[in-house]
Amino acid sequence: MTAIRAPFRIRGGVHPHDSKSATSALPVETAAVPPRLLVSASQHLGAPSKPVVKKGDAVLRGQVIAEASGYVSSAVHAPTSGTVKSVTSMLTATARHAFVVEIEPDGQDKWVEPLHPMADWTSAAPRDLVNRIAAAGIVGMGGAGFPTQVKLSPPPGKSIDTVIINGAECEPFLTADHRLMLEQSDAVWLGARIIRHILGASRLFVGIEDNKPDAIAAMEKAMAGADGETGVIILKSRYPQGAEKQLIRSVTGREVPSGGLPMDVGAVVENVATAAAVAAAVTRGVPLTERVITITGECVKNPRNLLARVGTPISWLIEQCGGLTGSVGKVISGGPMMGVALPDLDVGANKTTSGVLAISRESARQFGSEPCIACGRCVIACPSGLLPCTLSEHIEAEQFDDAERISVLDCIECGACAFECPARRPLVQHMRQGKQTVLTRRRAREAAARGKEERK
Amino acid sequence: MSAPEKTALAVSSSPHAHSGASVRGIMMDVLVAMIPAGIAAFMFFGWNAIRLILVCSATSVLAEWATRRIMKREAAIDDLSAVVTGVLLAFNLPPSLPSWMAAVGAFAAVVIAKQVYGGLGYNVFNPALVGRTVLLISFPVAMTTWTMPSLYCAGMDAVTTATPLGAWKTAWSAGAAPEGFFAAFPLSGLVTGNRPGCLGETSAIALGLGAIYLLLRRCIYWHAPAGFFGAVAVISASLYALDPARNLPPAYHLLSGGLFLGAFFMATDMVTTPVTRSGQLIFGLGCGLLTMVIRRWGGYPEGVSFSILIMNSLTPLINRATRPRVFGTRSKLA
Amino acid sequence: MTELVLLVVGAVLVNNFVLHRFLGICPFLGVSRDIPTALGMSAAVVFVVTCAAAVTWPLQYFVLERFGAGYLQTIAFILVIATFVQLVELVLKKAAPALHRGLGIYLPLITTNCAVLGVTVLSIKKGLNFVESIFFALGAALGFGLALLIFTGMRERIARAYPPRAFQGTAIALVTAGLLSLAFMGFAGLVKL
Amino acid sequence: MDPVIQHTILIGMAGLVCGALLALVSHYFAVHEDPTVEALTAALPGINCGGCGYAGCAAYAKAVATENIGLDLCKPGGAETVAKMAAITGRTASAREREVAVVLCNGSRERARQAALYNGVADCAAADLVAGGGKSCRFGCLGFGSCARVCPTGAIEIADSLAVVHPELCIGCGKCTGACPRKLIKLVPESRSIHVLCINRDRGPDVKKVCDVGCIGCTLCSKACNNEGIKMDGFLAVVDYTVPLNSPEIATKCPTKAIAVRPGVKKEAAA
Repeated sequence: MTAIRAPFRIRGGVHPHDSKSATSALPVETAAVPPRLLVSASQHLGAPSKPVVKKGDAVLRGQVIAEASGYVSSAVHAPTSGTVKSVTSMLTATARHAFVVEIEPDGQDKWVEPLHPMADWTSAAPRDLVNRIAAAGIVGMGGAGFPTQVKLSPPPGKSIDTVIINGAECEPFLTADHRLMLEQSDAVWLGARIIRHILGASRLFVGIEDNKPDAIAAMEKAMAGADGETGVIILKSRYPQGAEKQLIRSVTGREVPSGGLPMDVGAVVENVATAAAVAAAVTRGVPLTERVITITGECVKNPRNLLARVGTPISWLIEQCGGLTGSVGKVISGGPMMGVALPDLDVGANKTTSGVLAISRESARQFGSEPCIACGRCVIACPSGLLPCTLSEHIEAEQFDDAERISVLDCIECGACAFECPARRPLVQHMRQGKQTVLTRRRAREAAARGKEERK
Repeated sequence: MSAPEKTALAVSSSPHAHSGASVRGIMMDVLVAMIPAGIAAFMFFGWNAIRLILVCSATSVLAEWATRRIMKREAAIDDLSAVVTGVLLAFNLPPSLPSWMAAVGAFAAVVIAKQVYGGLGYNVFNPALVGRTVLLISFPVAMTTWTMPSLYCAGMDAVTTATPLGAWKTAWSAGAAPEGFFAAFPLSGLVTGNRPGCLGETSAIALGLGAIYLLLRRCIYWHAPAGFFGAVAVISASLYALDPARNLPPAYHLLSGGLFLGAFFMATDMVTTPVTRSGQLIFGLGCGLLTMVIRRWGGYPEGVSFSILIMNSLTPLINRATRPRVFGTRSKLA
Repeated sequence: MTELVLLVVGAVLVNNFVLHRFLGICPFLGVSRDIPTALGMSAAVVFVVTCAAAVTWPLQYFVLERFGAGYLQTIAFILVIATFVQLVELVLKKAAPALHRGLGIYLPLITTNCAVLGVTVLSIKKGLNFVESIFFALGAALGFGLALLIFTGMRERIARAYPPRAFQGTAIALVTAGLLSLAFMGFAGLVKL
Repeated sequence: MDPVIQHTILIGMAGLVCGALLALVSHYFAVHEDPTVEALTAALPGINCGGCGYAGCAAYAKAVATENIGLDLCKPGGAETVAKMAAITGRTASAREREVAVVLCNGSRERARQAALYNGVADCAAADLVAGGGKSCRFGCLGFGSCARVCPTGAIEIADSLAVVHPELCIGCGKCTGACPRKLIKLVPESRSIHVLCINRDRGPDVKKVCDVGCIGCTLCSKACNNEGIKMDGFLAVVDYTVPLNSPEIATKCPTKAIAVRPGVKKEAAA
């Protein structure tokens, strides 16, 4: 098997300067354990986890400190051994508030109990493997943070034939996945095979953008002699190539139906870091307590790729890279296209924090309030086939029914439109506002309809 | 929350990166693209070209500045859109037009067609074309008095003449084929611009150069011009095939009149044309069809400006009809 | 046949009732809020105008002129038109209540709509025969519909525009209508009638 | 015959034919409308605020006429409307006390801290999605006026990045309560004048960090009224609007001045 070019291209998209050279050649270094860890109990999509420790408790690394509180939820483990200082509501790396367990490490970094490595996963029942993954608190590490065990348990009737490991890393600046594929290609490949085994899929692909030839080569080497329909799919470098639905289309030609999930077209996408975490959880019994984070941007003195504990404060991570220089305009958790601007740097990194980006005041994108000049660039850039310009005007005029009619809910918030907009309109913010309002109204309508039913 | 906040950070929605494109940059590109046509206008029509370009752009900018002031809104002249409107309007005027009329046109373009709607981005009709049409209706004689081009300003005494399309139409309304038409208007003159007509519309080669620049800069897309030229070519060729004596050859339809200027610089105006590329194609086709209808059957010899204005009015409907297929849906009619 | 086509084209484009003769401005401005309503209004006008032409022509030539009552043309025509409008309203109210609500007050207003009366009076004045007058009416109504549809499209856009206070609302709509009519002047001389 | 008479008969005949036609059609296409619906619609204020939960006054009237819905849902109409509607339907109903909106936040730009500079859409719902518009307090008023924009009577003023309801203009439709992404606006009986203008549920020290006038959960107010009128809900004092509270001096107990005394439109005694 050899790497093949993706048979399809994404629709629209943009080509931002990738700015990855600052860190793409730097090996991942292990960051020291910081003096204070801020572990969020809401690091995933779905119901926030319920903290199960209280102030003063001693915890060991890998001990559950917050347990899943529903089907779509995930456990959180202590990233090191130490004492719980507080459990309070605090700002997190998603710029939202959540319960945060503050831990003061004791420096021992002692693991919780004998871990349970699994020697032969190939003969294990998929259910057991999924339970292990759930117990390890693994979530999609590409950014969305969807609990992995949910993704790996398709409801009966949905059969998955294709697993795609997402190594596209189309966000500019970020190199965490890139370095992971280079340095831990075997772990990624192992995790990929475990996922395929769980889902009983026949096809397994690793999608990598063509701006990372060394990662493609490394993954090919790891996958040499693999059985079945497997291979590296070389993707055209174009943002948002790594968006789930776009990736599925590039690799398989299938389009996830509007409002549907990848499993509706028989596909599951997992990020490379997630695959590596799955491998660690299954073969070594290690829960997810650390991840690779790229700390970069023009205002970071020495950009690095760091393997950091979950909960490491962003400010501390930046300190490890020599601190900030110049006039810092914005610090972003994640990449420049979909990352979240942080109001405060004393927040703990999450399982989904793939990067920390500090950009100068000059290059911090300022949104204007100029009217749309209908140039149509956003229409060409939109990978979902929407009219961002029109949607934004509708939402600005609070015409949410019109926005719903022209599919605001199909927006994936990739930011390609706003990247291109010459009038610098805050298109993505409009979309998010529109999506939220439309959903709220829809829920209200449904509740009203239910109420009417009951009255009858 | 105990971080020592040395400098307040900014928070804003993603994306935090930008292509660097700006409205001003786009307008600048359009201005650059108009330079070759401007030079051609100077070569063929002499100082009249400079006079009209200056009068129109100065009036536009002044009108824009004054109306923004009266409306108590932020001045927007630095986006250069008023200059673009002014120069485009000048390109659409006959060389001998008195300056005050040009100023009236520029005022109408900026104030009535644009600022009354709230400024750039809100206007429905192409401002320059509104300016031209207002002048055409108000001062029909001055707007149809053409002068013979004289290369390098030699012989400044203006010789009144007719445009190729005008000559053809006048002759046929009188019921006879125009004598010596093809000798008077050789194709070479139409390509270089050495023919009577509006200031900036005559030189196909200069306008083409500008268009290539705009296409390369991604300021315009090929769809609207292609539709425009395509429709004119197909219709004029069919008419010519049916009755070669009565109809102009397609080459004349393509190269004379304001087709090059209209197709590349006005049917591609961002604000007043559809946002989708298929919509732009339809827009162009509609312009071409209407242009040929007006040229062949209408009262006016030239229909480019009217056709673009009419298609401007259809733009919202075209936008509606050509919404792209949303990812993950079967058909756009969903 | 060619003449009939020219008659229709002329009434739709060249002598458009709204944009050239400035008749029927009231519904033109009133029912141009959204496209479904505009289409409904156009359909109603096509029906009413065509039927009115079909009825007024024989009324004029077989009744009024025979009895030497040509001077009663206006009254008689209004009577017939009013009846038809009421008819359309009753039917719509039953068959398409949503459309009926959307049209609101403008449907009864067709009764006194100068466009309808204008078409019927003009076709008598032009001395058109029965078939011609029907086609003329059809063309006029289609022209009204076309103008209304175009204008509705633009209306949705200028609703989001940001005019100075003095121009907000109907003022900007009238400016737009004026510019649209300017654009339609390009069709002048297309059909010589 | 005199032509004038002849013509009169002619037009009369034509009129008769048209009338007959119309009569015929109206018979076959008759639409039955309930007269009570029209009467009820006329009794309602007709401002279509949607506060009753129906899409406008006509829809509510229809619901009352057909579905046995309560007569007291129209807030702007008040007692007068209820009485009118009761007369029309022959049902008995009493009006609820008129309610007015109050914004439960007092953290204006000077009093509440800003964590970051916000750059984006000037709309509360949009700003709430972007790090809470940079406002440190995650409960507080964002001050972009989404509530003021939906208010049909212009009763909400934004002063210093803080929304304030003018009770004399408020009709109690409740549109603003839905527009506020932080659920800060509450409808309260119009006679009530004492409000805890904070909904921050964090512990005192955390509140102190973000705002000067937040409720720090000191319990002084609830103790002062023996848990009647103001109750503690975790670290937050909450006014119980079902229990009368007549002592304006309770506001002076609050160390952070989170309790406000705002004279209601009506006197307390009238309630």
